[in-house]
Amino acid sequence: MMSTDQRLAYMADQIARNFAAIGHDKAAMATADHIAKFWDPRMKARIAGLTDSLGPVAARAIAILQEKGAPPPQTHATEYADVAGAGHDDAG
Amino acid sequence: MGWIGEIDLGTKPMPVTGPLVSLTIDGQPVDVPAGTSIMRAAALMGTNIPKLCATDTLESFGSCRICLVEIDGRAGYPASCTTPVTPGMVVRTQTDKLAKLRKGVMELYISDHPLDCLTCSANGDCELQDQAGAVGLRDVRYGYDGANHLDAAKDESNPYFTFDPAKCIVCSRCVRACDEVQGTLALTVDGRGFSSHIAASQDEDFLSSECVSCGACVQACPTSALIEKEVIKVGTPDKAVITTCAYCGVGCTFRAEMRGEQLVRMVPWKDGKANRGHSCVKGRFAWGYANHKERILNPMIRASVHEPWREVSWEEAIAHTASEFRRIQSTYGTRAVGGITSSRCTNEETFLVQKLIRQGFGNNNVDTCARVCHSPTGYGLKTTFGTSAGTQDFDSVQHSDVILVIGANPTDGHPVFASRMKRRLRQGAKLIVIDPRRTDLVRSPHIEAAHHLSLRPGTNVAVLTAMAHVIVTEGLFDEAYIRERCDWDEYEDWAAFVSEDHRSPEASAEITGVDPDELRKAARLYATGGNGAIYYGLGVTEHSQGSSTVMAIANLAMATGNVGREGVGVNPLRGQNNVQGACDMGSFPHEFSGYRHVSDPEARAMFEDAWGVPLDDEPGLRIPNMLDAATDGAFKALFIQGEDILQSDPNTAHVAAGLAAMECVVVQDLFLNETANYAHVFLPGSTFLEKDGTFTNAERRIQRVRKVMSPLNGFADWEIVQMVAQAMGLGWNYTHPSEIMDEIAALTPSFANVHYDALEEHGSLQWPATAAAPLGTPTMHLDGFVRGKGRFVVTDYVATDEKTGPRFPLLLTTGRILSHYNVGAQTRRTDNVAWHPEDLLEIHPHDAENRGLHDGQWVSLRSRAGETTLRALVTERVAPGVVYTTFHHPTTQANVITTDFSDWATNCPEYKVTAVQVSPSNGPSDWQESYEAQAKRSRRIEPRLEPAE
Amino acid sequence: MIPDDLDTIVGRLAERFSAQRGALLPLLHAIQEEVGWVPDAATPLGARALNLSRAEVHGVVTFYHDFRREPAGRHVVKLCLAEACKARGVGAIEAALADRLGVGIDKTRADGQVSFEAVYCLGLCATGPNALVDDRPVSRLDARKVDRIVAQVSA
Amino acid sequence: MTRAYISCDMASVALGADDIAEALTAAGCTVIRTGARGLFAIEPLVEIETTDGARIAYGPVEPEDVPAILDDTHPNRIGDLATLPFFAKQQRFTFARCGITDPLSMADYTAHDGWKGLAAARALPPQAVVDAVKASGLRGRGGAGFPTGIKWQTVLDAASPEKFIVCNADEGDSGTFADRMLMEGDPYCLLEGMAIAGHAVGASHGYIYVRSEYPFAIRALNAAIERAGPILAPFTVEVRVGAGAYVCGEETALLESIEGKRGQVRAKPPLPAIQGLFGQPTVINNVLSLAAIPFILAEGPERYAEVGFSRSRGTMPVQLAGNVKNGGLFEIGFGITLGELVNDIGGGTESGRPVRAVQVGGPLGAYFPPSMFDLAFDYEAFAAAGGLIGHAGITVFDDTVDMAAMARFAMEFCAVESCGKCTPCRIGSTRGVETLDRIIGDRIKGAAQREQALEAMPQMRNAKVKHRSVDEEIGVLRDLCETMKFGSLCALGGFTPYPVLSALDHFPEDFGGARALPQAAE
Repeated sequence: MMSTDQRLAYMADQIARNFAAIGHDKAAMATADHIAKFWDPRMKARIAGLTDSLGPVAARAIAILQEKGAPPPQTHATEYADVAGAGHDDAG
Repeated sequence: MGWIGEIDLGTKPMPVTGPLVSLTIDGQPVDVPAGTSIMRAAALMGTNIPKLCATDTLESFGSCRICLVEIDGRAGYPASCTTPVTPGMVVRTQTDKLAKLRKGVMELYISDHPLDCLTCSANGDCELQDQAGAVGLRDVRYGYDGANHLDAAKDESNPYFTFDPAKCIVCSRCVRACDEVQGTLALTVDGRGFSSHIAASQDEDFLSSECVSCGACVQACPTSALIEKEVIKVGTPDKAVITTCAYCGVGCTFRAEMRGEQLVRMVPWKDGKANRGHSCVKGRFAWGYANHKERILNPMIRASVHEPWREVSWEEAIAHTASEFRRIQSTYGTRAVGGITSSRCTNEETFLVQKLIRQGFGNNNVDTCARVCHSPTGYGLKTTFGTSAGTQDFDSVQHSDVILVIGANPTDGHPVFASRMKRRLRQGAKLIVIDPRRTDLVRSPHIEAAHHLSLRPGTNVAVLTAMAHVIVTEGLFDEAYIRERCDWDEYEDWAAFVSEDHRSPEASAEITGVDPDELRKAARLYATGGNGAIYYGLGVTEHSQGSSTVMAIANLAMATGNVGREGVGVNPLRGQNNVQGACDMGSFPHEFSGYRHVSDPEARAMFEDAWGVPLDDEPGLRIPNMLDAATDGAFKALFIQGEDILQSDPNTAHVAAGLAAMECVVVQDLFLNETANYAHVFLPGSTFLEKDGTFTNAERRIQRVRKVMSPLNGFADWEIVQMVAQAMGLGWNYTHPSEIMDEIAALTPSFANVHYDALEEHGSLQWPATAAAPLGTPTMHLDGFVRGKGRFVVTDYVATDEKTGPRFPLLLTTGRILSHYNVGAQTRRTDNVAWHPEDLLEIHPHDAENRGLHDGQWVSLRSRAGETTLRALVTERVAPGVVYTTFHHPTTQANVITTDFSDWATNCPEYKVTAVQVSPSNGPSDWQESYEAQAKRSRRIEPRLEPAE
Repeated sequence: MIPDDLDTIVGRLAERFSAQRGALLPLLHAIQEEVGWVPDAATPLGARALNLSRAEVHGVVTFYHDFRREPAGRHVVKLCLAEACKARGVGAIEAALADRLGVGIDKTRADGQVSFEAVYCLGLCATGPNALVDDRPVSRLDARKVDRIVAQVSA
Repeated sequence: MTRAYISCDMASVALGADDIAEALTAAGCTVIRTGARGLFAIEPLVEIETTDGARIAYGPVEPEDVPAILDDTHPNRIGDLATLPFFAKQQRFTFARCGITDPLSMADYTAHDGWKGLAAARALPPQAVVDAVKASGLRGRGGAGFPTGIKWQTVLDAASPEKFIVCNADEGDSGTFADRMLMEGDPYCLLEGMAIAGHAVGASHGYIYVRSEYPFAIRALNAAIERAGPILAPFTVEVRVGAGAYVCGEETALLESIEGKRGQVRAKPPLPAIQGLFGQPTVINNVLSLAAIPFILAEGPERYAEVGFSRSRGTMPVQLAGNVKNGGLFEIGFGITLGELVNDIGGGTESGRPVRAVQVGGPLGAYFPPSMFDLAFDYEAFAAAGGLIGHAGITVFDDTVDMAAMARFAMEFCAVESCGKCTPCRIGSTRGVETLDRIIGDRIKGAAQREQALEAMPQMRNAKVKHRSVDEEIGVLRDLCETMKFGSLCALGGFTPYPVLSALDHFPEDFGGARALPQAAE
């Protein structure tokens, strides 16, 4: 059973691994964008303290969040309908 | 028996309304589409020509011969059901000669039919009875002691309907329904001539035959030969309410036929746009759970999960719930509480639960069970198409030329849609199946997959990328389509990516275990075979690369121009009746209803104005994260409506630990489910038969659920949530679900035109239903992707970390069976257990042999996460090295085996890949025993002592 | 009576007709040819081989009178009872054979020695009464030929 | 080496032809097996070839007569068969080769104008071939009498990538054996006809649906298909064997049977010519219709059309059967009278007793008394007389026949062979047998007072309690016949009333009751 820290680190690395195909820098930005849009504040705070146990892309992503905050949407997934936008959805 | 109060026009409508033909029937002019039968033309002008073998859901057959008519200039007496109209035809439906012939035929029928109309279960609802009256039969001159079938034995093996051959007139409507509507062909006529009689399979009883108990034959039967047991018990129903089934994502519409408030039978509605008059065993018959004795009808609370439940009044339970949440928030902080919405409750109820959490609790800790099924669909399709709902409606399959089914077993999971798919396949469409198991679609009567790619579980992305490799490198992509509708630069990156040598079918064969030549043929067929439609299910989403697989699917569809018209598309077969609706209503922690992110100031402002409270702008916790936070002591209270995460979510031990660490778990459900073992408050819920509301099915169709009987527990679920909200000081005062839908429409753009009066008028609406598309959107992305260009996304195969090895050499994948639904809470409390009383472990003969296992033996199933025992079923349906089971029965604790691994983007659990070992067992595992003991202890109830006020 | 390798037999025979469309009747004929009759156990095997439902195959087996669902007698006498043979006196021949063979029409004798079956027309309508005795045609049946048949089927 | 010709036809073998062939071989002759000549009174028949190629016929003969045959002293010497009136009066267009050639010898077939029709057809565009068939006036020889040319035109006009030619060889009518004789005696003729049809309508594959009761024909056809393969190409043919269902002689039940299903009759439309076998446009013709085609293309439609009577053009191979002296196959142009066929050519009954009735057109055909023997053999004439030609089988009965029993057998046959789909036939045939049992029962036992227990119960106050007289039972039978005739889905139930009503009308005395007035069986 993974502890919460291990799970958060594993989640961040897993996201990074799946973005890896688009190149290191883009992958880091996409990972940062993903975490910003989908993680609860406490999880985001907690992962900040675990960068040394992360892979390069994930660690770079957390650094981006620390320094510049959430990046602009990197994929459709994190682009959201504006208040009156109809027809778009992110049905789970 | 057929439909009460519904007209039967006798023959099917013409598929495409061609030019109108005008003719004269009984002196009256009538105009009908070319090809329409005389019978239907007459029925449309109110003349009901006598008929028995004809019904408007089946092809005309021409066997009973009482629908004969006279036509000027034509010899003889043609049957009106099998004679199409021709211009200028002059028809007479009633002459002395016709009357005599009809009476002659009826005299023959009744010479071999019991004369017990008044005690017959179809009395008053029997077409033979009606027609005998219509033709004026007064005497059977053959007498009654000639050869007959009156002593034929009744077959009562099926729990839901009886087959009484003595009442059968051999019109074959049942045989034809099992062939044309359901596609199982389990019925035939046995023998010929006078001895012809209807038989299931090899003249055996229905239950042991090939019959899947869908009820189409019972519905088609004109007499009481095939009739629901409930009708035999209660009598014929006298009124009907149109409602929507609460089981799978197909969203079949039914006529709930009743006497007073007593439900007599559920009959599929001919005008239902998702099911077109068809049903499966669950929706049609398995509704008995609604008044099952195990239903909890009184609220209960307890201080600790180790104490028995204490029945209390509603006021006390509600007040206790509200105060507990307030107490815990003040002690542990606003974000220490949360809730889970149900994908089985109505849109209105789901909306209220997330409103209770956001407005009442002030945080975004809300999630739904879509998390564990189609959340990757949302992420994947949104990333590629810009929107993440299925692109087609179910009717679209009628226009498909190539159907690709990946990671889905529709004949079990979505049986009514599977029947419609089979009908198209039998018309000549080609089928490709990508699945580790030999599902029924791979080969079953009249159905055979052109290609079955039997891949190793967990290698979907590798297979789909290899197919992309073939399509790109062999120049089979639709360049014009891509340039017009997609982002060409992204396509070129993607094309280069998939074209690399090590992503060819040959190179990836070693990972996927799929024959490269077979894969190439499948790819070529999909790309060049005409309208290509992809249907997929949890076999795609419940992987560590679930989202990547969905994107890989979308890439294939875009590369071959298969999005944006009828007959094509990417279609998630959503598991539950309202999982689409639950997501639309904002059940995810990071967005409001209509998919606006909580961090979006404008969207948030709209909700804040409507609800009069500041709202949290940060995403909340997902279910696995709630459980982690609970074990860390930071998450203390959970409100769960209509969900059983202890049984349905992976890694049961982890879920149990999380729940045990909470101080107040509130469960709102019909029965004491497994999660209730760790609950402190139980609020009895209501079934779909006991409330008004709407469900949204897998094709985005919003359909009405209508109240059939008053709730046994006293309140509809939305009323209970309202009471909790009011107890927490939120000023809710909804009097009817339509008001909740009005609020949803006001706050959710894609639901702008969705109101109950619109639903009443159109029967159903497929969102987006906006000013631009007031009647809804059957097919999406018609003239281009809704949000700009389709995006190709590079999806690289990343092997799952769930590795097989010497300790765990086999791969377990899980799924569902026709007779049961999700965790079986409802279906286990119906007669459906007759088909599947226990979960079984399917194992290949080789794997069984070298473990000394034989069919039916108790085996131990172990993974890194835990161990359980169940019985083995030795079958070649699974490939060597792969084992399979279902999770319908809590005793098997199947999810104690599944691990923590999940989809990288949405945390959808990796149910489909678990490394396991199977060995002979010597009885239930320790976990099972300790679990049973705890569950038994926790289900004790102390009834209320004070007199009922 | 049912060969224990029935599944391999049906598999082999089905393979022979796999290229033919509507191969069920040829397959059932081939099974009856080799096994002597069409055991109920052959129905699921045939259904799986031709990808039909068991009900469909059962419906066909029970429709056609040629397909036997029980083993035939060691000898089979098929006597034509159609109009042309009736005009040439088959009634008397039927009575004689039934009496001498000790079995009624459309039945198999209890000891399994002979099956006595009606057939409607063998196409020998100018030389009746006619019969097929173990698939060999015999015409202008008379008392003498009845004796010969009874002797032949008693062996 | 003396060359001896003896038939291998199933009827000849049943009469001992094989033993004679063996004896001839033992006696040093070269024996050539041929089809049957078609006159069974003189079988077993042997023809010895003389030095100048003529053939001297001897029949009937026994194996032990071989020496007498070889030294030309046999008492049953006939000499040149052509001189026999039975053969001299015939116009053998379709059966010209049958009995003369070795059925499987390609050389024999070619030597007797074989493949001329196919070559002629293949030299013409499809429409021209169809026009020739139309011009010949050929009508369906199976019994329906539908103009073959028009049927082919419909299939030619139907656009489809795949079309079929189906030969209906389910000859199940009692009293008919022409199909069998042709398939066994001259199989290439049928195959040639089918290949021409394939060329004419654009079909590349053909099926011959042969009833399982014809084992000899099945063997002959399969052997012929194998040998004629190259010359038939690109047209291919396969034999499909029936399985004991008379109803599969009905064209749509036949298609269902080839498709591997229960032989249940389909409702029409769609017509098989538009949507037939496996849903594709299909030509379905009887053996004799297809076998007539080679002659029409080889000799020209006019030669065929000039023979015949009013709208029935060409020849019809009539089959004389039952209690008839000269039973066999007599191919003659339409128009000959029933009496000429039965008495002059058939020679009356074999029993020597007077002819009392003849059934024309198999078990679904009407019975005719001698008083109607002036009827011309023509589709329309027979229809007008309340009967039908069918497959041109004539079954002769002498005065020992019990027409009520024959009427009962007509219902019994329908009950045994009914496909069970439509109510008038499925239930009607069984009720017909029961009603006739009561009529025959009353006739023999006298009008016993028969009270049915159920009908006598007070609850059944609407049911007639008192026993019905024979005339009333006959009234019920006539009503049933009307229901079956106009209500049934196909000719099995639809035509069963022909024998029943004709027996009732022409032979009322056999049914007891007051002499029923002959009603036109409309």
